[in-house]
Amino acid sequence: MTSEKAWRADVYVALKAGVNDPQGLAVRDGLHRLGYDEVSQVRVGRYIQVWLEAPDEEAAAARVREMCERLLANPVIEEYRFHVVRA
Amino acid sequence: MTSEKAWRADVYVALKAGVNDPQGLAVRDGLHRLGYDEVSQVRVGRYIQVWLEAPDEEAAAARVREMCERLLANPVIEEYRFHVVRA
Amino acid sequence: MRFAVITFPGSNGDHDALMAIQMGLGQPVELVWHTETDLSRFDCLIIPGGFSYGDYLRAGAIARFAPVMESVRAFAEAGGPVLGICNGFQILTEAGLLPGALLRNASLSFECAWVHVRVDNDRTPWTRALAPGTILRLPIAHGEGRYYADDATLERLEREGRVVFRYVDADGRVTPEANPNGSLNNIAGVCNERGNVVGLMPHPERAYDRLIGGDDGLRVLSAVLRAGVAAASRS
Amino acid sequence: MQVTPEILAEVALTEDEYRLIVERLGREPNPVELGMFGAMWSEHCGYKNSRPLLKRLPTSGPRVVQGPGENAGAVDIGEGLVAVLKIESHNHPSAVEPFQGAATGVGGIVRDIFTMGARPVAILDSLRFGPLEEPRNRYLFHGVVGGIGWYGNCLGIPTVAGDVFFDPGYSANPLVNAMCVGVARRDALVRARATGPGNLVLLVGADTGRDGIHGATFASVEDPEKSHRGVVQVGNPFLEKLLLEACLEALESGCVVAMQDLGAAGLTSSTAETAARGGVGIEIDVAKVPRREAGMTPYEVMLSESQERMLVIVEPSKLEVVEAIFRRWELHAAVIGRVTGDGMLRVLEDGRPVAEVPVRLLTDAPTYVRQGREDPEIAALRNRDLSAVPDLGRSPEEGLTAGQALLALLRSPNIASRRPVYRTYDHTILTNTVLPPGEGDAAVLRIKGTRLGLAVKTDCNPRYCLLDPYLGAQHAVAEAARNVSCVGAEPAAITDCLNFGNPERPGVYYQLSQAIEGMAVACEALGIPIVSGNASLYNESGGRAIPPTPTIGIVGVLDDVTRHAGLAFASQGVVYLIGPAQATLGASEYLALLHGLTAGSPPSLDLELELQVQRAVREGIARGVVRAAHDCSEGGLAVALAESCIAGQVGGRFEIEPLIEANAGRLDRALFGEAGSRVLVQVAPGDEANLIALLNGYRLPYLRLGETGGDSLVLGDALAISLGELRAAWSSGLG
Ligand SMILES: Nc1ncnc2c1ncn2[C@@H]1O[C@H](COP(=O)(O)OP(=O)(O)O)[C@@H](O)[C@H]1O
Ligand SMILES: [Mg+2]
Repeated sequence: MTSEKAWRADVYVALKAGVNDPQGLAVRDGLHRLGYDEVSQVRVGRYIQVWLEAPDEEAAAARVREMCERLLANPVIEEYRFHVVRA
Repeated sequence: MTSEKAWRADVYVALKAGVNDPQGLAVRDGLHRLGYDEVSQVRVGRYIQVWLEAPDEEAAAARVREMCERLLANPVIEEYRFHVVRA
Repeated sequence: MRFAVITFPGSNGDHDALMAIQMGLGQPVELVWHTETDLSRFDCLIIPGGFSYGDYLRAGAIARFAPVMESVRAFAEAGGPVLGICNGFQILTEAGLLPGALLRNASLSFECAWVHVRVDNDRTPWTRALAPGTILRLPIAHGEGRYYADDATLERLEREGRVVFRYVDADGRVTPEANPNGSLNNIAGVCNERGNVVGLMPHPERAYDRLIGGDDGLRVLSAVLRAGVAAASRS
Repeated sequence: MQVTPEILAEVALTEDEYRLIVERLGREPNPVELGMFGAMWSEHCGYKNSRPLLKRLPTSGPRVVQGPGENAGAVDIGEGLVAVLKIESHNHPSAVEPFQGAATGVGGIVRDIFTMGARPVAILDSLRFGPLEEPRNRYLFHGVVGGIGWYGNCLGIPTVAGDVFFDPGYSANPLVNAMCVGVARRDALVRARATGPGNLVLLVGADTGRDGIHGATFASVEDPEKSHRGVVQVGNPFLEKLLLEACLEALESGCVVAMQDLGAAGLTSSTAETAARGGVGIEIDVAKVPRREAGMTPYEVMLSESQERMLVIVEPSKLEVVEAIFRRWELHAAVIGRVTGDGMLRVLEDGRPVAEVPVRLLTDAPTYVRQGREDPEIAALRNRDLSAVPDLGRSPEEGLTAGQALLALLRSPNIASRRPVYRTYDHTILTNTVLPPGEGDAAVLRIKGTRLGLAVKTDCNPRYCLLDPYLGAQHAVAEAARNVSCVGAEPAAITDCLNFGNPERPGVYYQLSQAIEGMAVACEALGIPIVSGNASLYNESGGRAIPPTPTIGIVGVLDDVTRHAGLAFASQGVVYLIGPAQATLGASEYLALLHGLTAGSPPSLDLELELQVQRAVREGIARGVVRAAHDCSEGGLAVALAESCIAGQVGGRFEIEPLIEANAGRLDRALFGEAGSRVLVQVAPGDEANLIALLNGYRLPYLRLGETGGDSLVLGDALAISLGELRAAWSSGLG
């Protein structure tokens, strides 16, 4: 369903630096156990793809930013970034 | 700790197309409830950042690919992609 | 018959499995820590429920690399009876000892309840003597129990009769309402090709005494005792 | 150091308190020391306002093995065992980040139990939120329930009971009280007392990060959301599971002198409190504390509230054994200091002193006795004349009917099925759960290897407490005790969580002191000691205090766990109401829901009658006469009948004329009015004479209501509703 107005936002949500990340610790230890000793740190976040309609890229980005602030990320412990591509 | 040999891999793991993603549906519904009716679909995956040492980018990528195959993604249900940047 | 209960960091159903075998079945049983590699003294293995390594990446994903898992694999390949319960089921699928995967429940929330399952295959050591169609009442307690396999695998599982347990209503009917987690074809448990490795999401080891809600789980756990003759002759 | 009002505000100390510190210390504290005082003298750690009042609570009794003062209380339950119990609030963190706030609340309370050498067997959660119509409250509710389930499920400890109540007074200020119950051998119970100068201090578990610095202080100021955002801690239940198993194993080995979990105020409070209890000093070097983040200052290390950490005191000769146990569980254990004989808490950084304060000064916070005064607005609400409230209509033309009111009440979030909450909690793990949530007035657990059972529940009706804190607190104690009696258990001990607003305001101080007095009187009358508790003050937002909420957590004992009762009616049996026939609309759910009124006086409570009712119910259950029992609480008699019918999947036909008569001819009071000391019981048809003899023996009022059967609930000629309709309403309220 590619249209002039169809976009996809790829949103990356990660814990803020300094916030305890038990998932990351567990994955790091798991990788060490598999012999990947070169790994020093792992952080685990969310990767959210949002398909939406918008008149142009800028408008899409503005809406997605709002969605992040309101729902997709928890500003208390998380930070996010995203980019918008044609769907 | 930036060094010649320090890299960060950003790994994106998503459910394969065709695998039901109730979490994506729930987020989409949540966005609709907030008035974002322009959203047609949402998929929720994982965003894993891995800091590692490797002699060069190619070597880092080879190791990360292995980590993905063995641990970070489950090929039965998930697909992944990643890119490596200087840490 | 000597049971092993394999314990990983984060397992929490190990104690229940131990009690079910000890108090419910009256059989000898040992907890086996994930770093052990010698399983030769056991006749059957139980991989219990819990949150191995917190289930932080995917349920069972990290546990499958534990040292003990190589021995579990060898034990299974030699035809020994292996039962994976809940997280144990997840570990066995991650390890490739059972087909498919277990995804987050369709409800997106953890579900703790007593459910009915129907035995659809009596050729495994864990269901021998349970006539197909037998209905068992067992507890479930999981957040990631939605069984998934791709179309080809699913078709093959059904064709080969390798769906061992299916969620049903009290009358044995397969209905969407009876499906607590959105599993494909209401699948609650499956087995490997040979039938000796079985995984299921419900908890037979929590149903060994009427005082705590039921004892149908003993019918699963005790089935292996009959299968024991075969297992003993294996070595 | 130049001490400005801003600095004092940062550590939440008053100028007078600062002067007191200087005077007692004989010098000005340095910044690290000031931060430590701020945390230790906060209400959360220092109980500045509540301590003088708490003296009033009865804490002794024949079963009491450990009263308040340790990480948790303990009571003897027979067969050489003790039950260990404690409740704690995590209100402020949950208001900011509900999922993690509630999760870490569970983590903290579970640590309090296993530090005592007890194996945790049950978690309970007592929750309060604003109305679910507001999206923010929904978000908080789902987050909190999700966090509690996540943490407890992962730990493998069943969450078996609790209570939930919604009231506009909790909007944006939810209450999350988590309780844990453990079981230990009486002779193996341990105390958190550092002793033996020269003994080593170990820090075990998670690395220390900049989590929740000043969490204790933060829990003691109003409007947390505005002032503090960086305090959110992320829990790691997986690590806690390892810590739980490793600590129990270490304690079992006999090689540990003392153990103390790190909660509010982190290393500062855990070192100060263990040292104070043992009458010794402690010296630690912050450079030896394993860090998660680079560049942390001594101040941050001392005040970090990183979760899943334990302080362990060991003799040098036992160090290796203890280290080996922790290593096996894949945990870090770092020696960070030692016990000293000089009574000082000395903090070094790489050997260089950064703080040195007598332990006693830290743990001996000043206390305040204030003047309370009831808010006249509340007195007016209580004294409001309710006779003007129109009674129910006998037909729809005459206004609201009994049937409509019952369905509305069953749908009320304060009454509706709690299944949407507890189905997300693992309540079958550990294979001890005899009565799971929803099947009895309290959860019942067996204790393997014995005949014993434990019954557990939390309770508090905040509407009663708002309108009359003294009486409301008595009801909270009575209802909790009644709930465990209704499953056949004898109440053995209480742990309480005092959730109130800002005690510096006379209206709130009045509520606090009255509630404590009410709790004390009720506990004395019912013979139940309070063995542990927690105070959470300053629960306000937008300048309004929450309704006073003295949550009661209770543990009861069944000598023979097979002799218990649930609340579900059997298909054939006779139902009696034990207790007063007279009820009141004052402070009732009916009045609030259907007339929008939070007014009137809560029901009066005759504690002697209460005691006898509970005794009779227990005896009836133990003798096998009483088959089902259910307390009549919110929603009154009609709701209680409906609940027992729904649970038993059976209808019933019940007389209500005598009730109407006892309630001045009012149908609303008869059906939906509330009263204390009331229990519905069901007996087999052949057992009626036995029940009556039993009740007469206790000189109790009772009414024969009718018989179960059919598939509708019929109450005289006031209403007849099918079970299906009742169930649909009741199941949808929290859905
Ligand atoms: N937050 C909760 N967590 C677990 N169980 C709960 C919770 N709230 C209520 N329950 C359970 O639901 C049932 C009904 O609770 P409640 O309405 O508080 O009972 P009562 O009115 O008799 O005090 C009980 O079994 C109780 O333990
Ligand atoms: Mg109730």
